Amino acid sequence: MTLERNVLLAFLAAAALLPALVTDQYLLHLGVMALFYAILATSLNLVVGYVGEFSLGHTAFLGAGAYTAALLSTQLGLPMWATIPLAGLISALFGFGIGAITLRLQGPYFVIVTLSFAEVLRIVANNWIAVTNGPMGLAGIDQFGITNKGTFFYIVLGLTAVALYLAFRFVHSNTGRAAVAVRENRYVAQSIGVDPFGTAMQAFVLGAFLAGLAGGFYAHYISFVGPEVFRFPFMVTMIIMVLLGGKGTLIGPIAGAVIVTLLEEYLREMQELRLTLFGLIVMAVVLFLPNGLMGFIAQRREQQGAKPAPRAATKERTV
Amino acid sequence: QDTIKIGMVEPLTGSVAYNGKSVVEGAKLAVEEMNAAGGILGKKIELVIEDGQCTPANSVNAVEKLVQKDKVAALVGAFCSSATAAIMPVAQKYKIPLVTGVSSQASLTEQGNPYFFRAAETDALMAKAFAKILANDLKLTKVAYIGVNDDWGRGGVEEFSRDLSALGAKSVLTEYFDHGTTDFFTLLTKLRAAKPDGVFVAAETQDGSILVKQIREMGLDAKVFGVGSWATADFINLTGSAAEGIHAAVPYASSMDAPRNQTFVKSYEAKYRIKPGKYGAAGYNALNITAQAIARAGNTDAEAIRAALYKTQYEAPNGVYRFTEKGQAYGFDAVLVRIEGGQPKVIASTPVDAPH
Amino acid sequence: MDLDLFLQFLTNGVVMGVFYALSALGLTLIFGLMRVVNFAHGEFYMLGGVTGWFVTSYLGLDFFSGLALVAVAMAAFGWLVDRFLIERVRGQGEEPGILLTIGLSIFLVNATLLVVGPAPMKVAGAVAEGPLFFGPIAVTKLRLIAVGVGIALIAGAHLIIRKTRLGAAMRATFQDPMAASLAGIRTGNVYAATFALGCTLAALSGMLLGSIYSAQASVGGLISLKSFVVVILGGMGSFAGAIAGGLLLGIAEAFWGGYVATGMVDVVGFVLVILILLFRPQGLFSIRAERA
Amino acid sequence: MTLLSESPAVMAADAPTVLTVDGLHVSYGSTAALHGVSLDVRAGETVALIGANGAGKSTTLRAISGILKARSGSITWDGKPIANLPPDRIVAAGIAHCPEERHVWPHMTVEENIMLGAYLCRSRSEVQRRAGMAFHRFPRLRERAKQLAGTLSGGEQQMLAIARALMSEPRLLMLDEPSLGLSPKMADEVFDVVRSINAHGVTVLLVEQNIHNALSVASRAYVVKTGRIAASRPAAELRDDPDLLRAYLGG
Amino acid sequence: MSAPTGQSNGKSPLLRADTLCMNFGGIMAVKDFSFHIDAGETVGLIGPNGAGKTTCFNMLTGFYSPSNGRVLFKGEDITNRKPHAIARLGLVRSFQKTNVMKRLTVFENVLTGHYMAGRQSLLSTFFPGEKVRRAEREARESAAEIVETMGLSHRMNAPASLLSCGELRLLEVAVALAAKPSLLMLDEPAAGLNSHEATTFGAVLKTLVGRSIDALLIVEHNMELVMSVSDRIVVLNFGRKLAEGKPTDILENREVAEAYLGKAAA
Ligand SMILES: Nc1ncnc2c1ncn2[C@@H]1O[C@H](COP(=O)(O)OP(=O)(O)OP(=O)(O)O)[C@@H](O)[C@H]1O
Ligand SMILES: Nc1ncnc2c1ncn2[C@@H]1O[C@H](COP(=O)(O)OP(=O)(O)OP(=O)(O)O)[C@@H](O)[C@H]1O
Ligand SMILES: CC(C)C[C@H](N)C(=O)O
Ligand SMILES: [Mg+2]
Ligand SMILES: [Mg+2]
Repeated sequence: MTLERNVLLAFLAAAALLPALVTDQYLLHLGVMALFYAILATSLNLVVGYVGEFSLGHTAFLGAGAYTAALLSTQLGLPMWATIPLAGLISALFGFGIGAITLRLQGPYFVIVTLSFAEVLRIVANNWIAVTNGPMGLAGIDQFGITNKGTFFYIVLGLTAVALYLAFRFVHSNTGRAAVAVRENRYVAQSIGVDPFGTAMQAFVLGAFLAGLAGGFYAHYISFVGPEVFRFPFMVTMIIMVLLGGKGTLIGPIAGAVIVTLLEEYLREMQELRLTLFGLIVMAVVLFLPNGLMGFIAQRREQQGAKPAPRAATKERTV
Repeated sequence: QDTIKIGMVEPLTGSVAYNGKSVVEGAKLAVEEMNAAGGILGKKIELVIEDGQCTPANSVNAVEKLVQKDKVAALVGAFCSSATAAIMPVAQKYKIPLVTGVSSQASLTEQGNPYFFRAAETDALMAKAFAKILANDLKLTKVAYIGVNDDWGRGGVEEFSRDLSALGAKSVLTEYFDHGTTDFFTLLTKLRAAKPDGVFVAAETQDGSILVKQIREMGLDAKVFGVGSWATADFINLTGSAAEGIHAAVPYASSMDAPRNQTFVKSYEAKYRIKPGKYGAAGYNALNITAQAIARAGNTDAEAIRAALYKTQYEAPNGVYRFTEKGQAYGFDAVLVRIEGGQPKVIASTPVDAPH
Repeated sequence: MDLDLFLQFLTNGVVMGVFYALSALGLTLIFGLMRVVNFAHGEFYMLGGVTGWFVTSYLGLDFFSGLALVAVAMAAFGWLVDRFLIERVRGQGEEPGILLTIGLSIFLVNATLLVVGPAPMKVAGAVAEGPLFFGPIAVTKLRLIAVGVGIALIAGAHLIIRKTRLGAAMRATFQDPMAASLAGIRTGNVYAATFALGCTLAALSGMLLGSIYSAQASVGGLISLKSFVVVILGGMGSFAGAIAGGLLLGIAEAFWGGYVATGMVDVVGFVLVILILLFRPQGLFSIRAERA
Repeated sequence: MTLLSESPAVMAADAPTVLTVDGLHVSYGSTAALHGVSLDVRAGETVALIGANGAGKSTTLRAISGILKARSGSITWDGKPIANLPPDRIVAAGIAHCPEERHVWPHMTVEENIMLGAYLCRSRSEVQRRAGMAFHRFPRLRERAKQLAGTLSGGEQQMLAIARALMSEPRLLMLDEPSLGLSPKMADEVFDVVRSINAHGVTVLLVEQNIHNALSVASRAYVVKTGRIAASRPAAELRDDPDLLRAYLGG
Repeated sequence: MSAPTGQSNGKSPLLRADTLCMNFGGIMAVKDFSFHIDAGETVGLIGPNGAGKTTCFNMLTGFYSPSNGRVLFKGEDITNRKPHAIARLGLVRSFQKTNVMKRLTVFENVLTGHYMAGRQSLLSTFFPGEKVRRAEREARESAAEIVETMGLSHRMNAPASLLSCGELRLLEVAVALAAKPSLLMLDEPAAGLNSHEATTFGAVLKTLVGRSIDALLIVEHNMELVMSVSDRIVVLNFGRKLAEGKPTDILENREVAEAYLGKAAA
């Protein structure tokens, strides 16, 4: 726990130095994207790693946040310090509504229903032209004259810090432990007084809130929001980050986000082979690090005689 | 630096990769020809192509990389209007001229972005050019409109239905479908019930070929016309006999009979063993326009290139391109083709006027 | 008049329903029974279409010999994928499988793009094109044949699972592999056979439907999405359920598209999933055998 | 006592050895569970493995039936090495293993569970005959033939697991805590079944926590302690010497 | 102390179940079953396999809702309440099939068991004050203590997946104890323990009632254990109450012997 906290603090501190050390705007842009994805991955991890259910609909919250910020900015002219938190809050509301239905379900049903919500929202965004401008999207979202990537970098770094703080507090609280209990064994959790639904809801809404913040930032940074924010490719990227880094840890998703963002960019060198190789790398990672980077590190530590790491639990049946 | 770099962002993967690849082919041909003729400013042109997947975020990533890492002098792309809308502010921020050969959403040139140029038709321009010919030649009285549910499809349907209605052709049905839809029988059942004598379709090869085929499979014999890259061998092959007799309004067809076009088609066919279509020509033109502007500018300074772009007078296979001060191209020819015996036959040709 | 319209919508719905059930068939096995959340399902379907195009237009085979060849090739492919990839993450929970199949699907799409390019491809059909009328109802011969082949495949797969030793071995293996191997079942082969069968069924539907529409490297994503919806609608692990799910989806989309709006037909499946699971959290046709 | 001395288990004293385990090492991942277990079982015998929790009894059975790989050591059945053969080959060779924690197939009916127990038997009528026998032995299961196995009570599932293991009509039956979760009466009945199949010549290797019951059916017992065989004794000897037994099991 | 029949004398019992019925698609697993538990008591619930004991547990703790009948706990009607709501009232159970959090360590399992003591508002989750920190400290101390009581200290930091069957049963009881129940219900806690281990376990159980918990309800097939810990025994057969009384009386009951004990009693 303290080790985890120190690693996270060190990460934030190192990141804070980046704009001072690098002036290359392209690298800063990659830094911004990596942090943006780090928030998203952290938020998805709250659901996948701590509720223990696999959500394929997390783009619902990214999108809700992005559209909220875009609309507030283009329609009402609100400034960024207002639109981004509001984006988080509106997303949290969406999280509450969607969670109320989906969290009753488990396993594959949860997976597909969350996906369905994201798709429904995408289709609505694509067709409700009066509000969302449909497939034409919302362009020209205010950037308040920020032309230096460094400024955007500090904004997204601040958001990352907020996200990590909230996630850290949640995960290491009594409620966070309850969420783990639900994930590990629903029956035990219930019998010690944990309300599986309510606990999962807290993690789910927190995840939605963080994804909404990320979405709000995205709207201003890219300055364009269209229905594709709800689309599956974003989801795939998030999943790869969380699982590659290692779910159920706070460091894993951050590491995953940074690695995947950089990997995707540096594979540009490979031209046409880019995504083919990317697919192969993803497969190789699963085959050689089935529990992600953090799982691998924990395993190494175990072999070196440190505290034994939990092994992959085989599926349990309760009779 | 011993080359002049031009950056290109197109969808090379994902569901519009098919069209993106044609744009890239056209562009590569243009660069090859120019380099064979000695390049510009005494240097070779180097085309740096990145995959933007037609999504805003990926296209922005690609542009950041092209500008910061490759230090390109100018940008060409991105295919989909949404992706182009997202990279326009980036181009403006870095003060790099951006030329699109494809993105057709009308509002793009209305944003007052001084670095943006559109070397392509808009739906409004196409409609204005052909509505009259269509209404008169096909004797349309009741028209049904079907468009792919994106900015381009919606734009096409709106513009054509406005102009055709003004000419007295009643609009009896308007429907949109999502890109990637494969079965149109339900839509066509409604269409059959509406009894139109003409069906307007705004769809690209992939959706359009299936749609046109199914119009015939439903036993409908209404006249089919529309916009999209239909004047291509791929489209005609995929559509089969159902393609016979349909009309397409396109900014380019390989069967246009200008001599400049014949040389273009010849070299394109020699290189790719297929005749160029709308998107191949778009890539070719966009690249030539950009490179010629750099040549005229005399250096790679952005302001000089921008100024040179405004003075464009590019002799394309399909007419002459000029730009308005908003950066909208005009002056080039657009054609109406009819598919006959598996070949696109030009039946009308008209230069595209500048919008007011 | 209105009845004509209704009948045509119904026909469209049933045809589409069979097509949906057919294209989800492979996923019913791999996801519904085997519990591998297979994100590469759409890519297996796509490979069927693309290899179908290859064998009919390059090798010049007729449709049905082509279909047979594709079946054999894709069965081998599925077997290898299971043996060399899926096998390695078996029993480690569902996430490694999800990541693995995501990687596989990214690889397959882009490798296909490299090899055959992004253009749509035409798969030669079983019979000539052209409309066919039953009174006011229009279909095509090709569609009728596809429906026929589809029903045969569905029935065949159903029989294999319900009536054969292999089927019993499959169910035992997926419910408790340890107990299955103690009963003498070669679980490794059962997994691989199921995966191969699922892969083959996906590919066959890809070729069959590719001959009606077209084949293209990028169709996979959409197919996967719809197939997941179909499998979930019926209920995991219920074969008949998935068929019903397909029909339900096809018919609902046809009527929604027909009487409401075609623009948003894709929303129908997702709304159905949400509504049905709201009231029946285990899908339409599945039962629970779990107790506290 | 007279009854016991006439049982085949005792008569088997000079029968040939059918199963030999020698120097067996097994580990779960990086943690070793068995450190060189050696034992042998003669044809027609009933042998019990007893020992404290976590001693490695179940692990031994799992290695014999092929569910776990042996890291080193040998397992010989009928004179042929079977260590590290896949489980299906071992079942085919005549060894059945009724595992700890029941492992019934929850979404299949009781009847399907039973039928599948005879998976390797190709003759339909033979499977029917064996199923009839199973239902005869466990009438409760006949009552519940169409119920999904996952909804059975704990004890009912235990009966089902045993009935299923018997369906392969093995020559060596390995039972892991067969009386777990059974009522005293039912446990007695299960042990009667064990005696009766043993009387028909089936060799039995038994892991059992209810020491009294275990020693009443077995002729010999091995005491397993932290992954090793600590002792091998005739069952009667242990039964009659509670202090000795406590010494073995206490820790 | 407690009357041998279903009637308690004077003050209301801790738990009372009235005419409970449970119907599974035509099979009456439990029928018109009434019983009660008083504070300070240990009650044994026994019966043949499939008699309905576990089903009973599930109805009392909200995992099943009874087809008929009602359950009163501390005078409150808890029929059809959610399992976690019932647990919060102080009624905590273990399961027949071992249920622990396999990937957590023994200590973490027991610490998690303290959930109810540390329930907190959303605000204090994100901005924990001194109170929360104190609760956390106390939970940690208490967890270590419980692990100690159950004799698992040598396994304190081992993941539960490494424990043997018997240790898992003990851990389950430890987790339940961590929830500080007033009525603890254990479903076959000694299954998988050998005779000696069961005896030790029985001794621990006896020390609990009156100290850590108010009352204990235990289902168990190990007769020695049940007889030694129970003050009173209820026998279920085919979903109905067959007998009820002091352990010695039950042992002598002919019907019970026939239905349940078999030769052991004969
Ligand atoms: N799946 C597993 N993963 C890791 N370790 C295990 C596993 N199963 C058992 N072990 C360990 O192996 C050792 C032997 O376990 P085994 O199950 O063979 O004991 P046992 O004698 O059968 O005990 P019990 O009487 O509790 O069933 C124990 O220390 C246990 O912790
Ligand atoms: N969901 C269900 N559907 C059908 N029958 C069920 C279901 N749950 C339990 N039963 C039946 O109800 C009866 C009572 O089961 P229960 O688990 O309560 O028995 P038990 O007394 O705990 O037995 P054991 O001592 O074997 O654990 C059993 O015969 C069981 O098969
Ligand atoms: C066909 C389309 C996807 C491209 C279109 N011309 C656009 O502007 O977006
Ligand atoms: Mg054991
Ligand atoms: Mg029970």
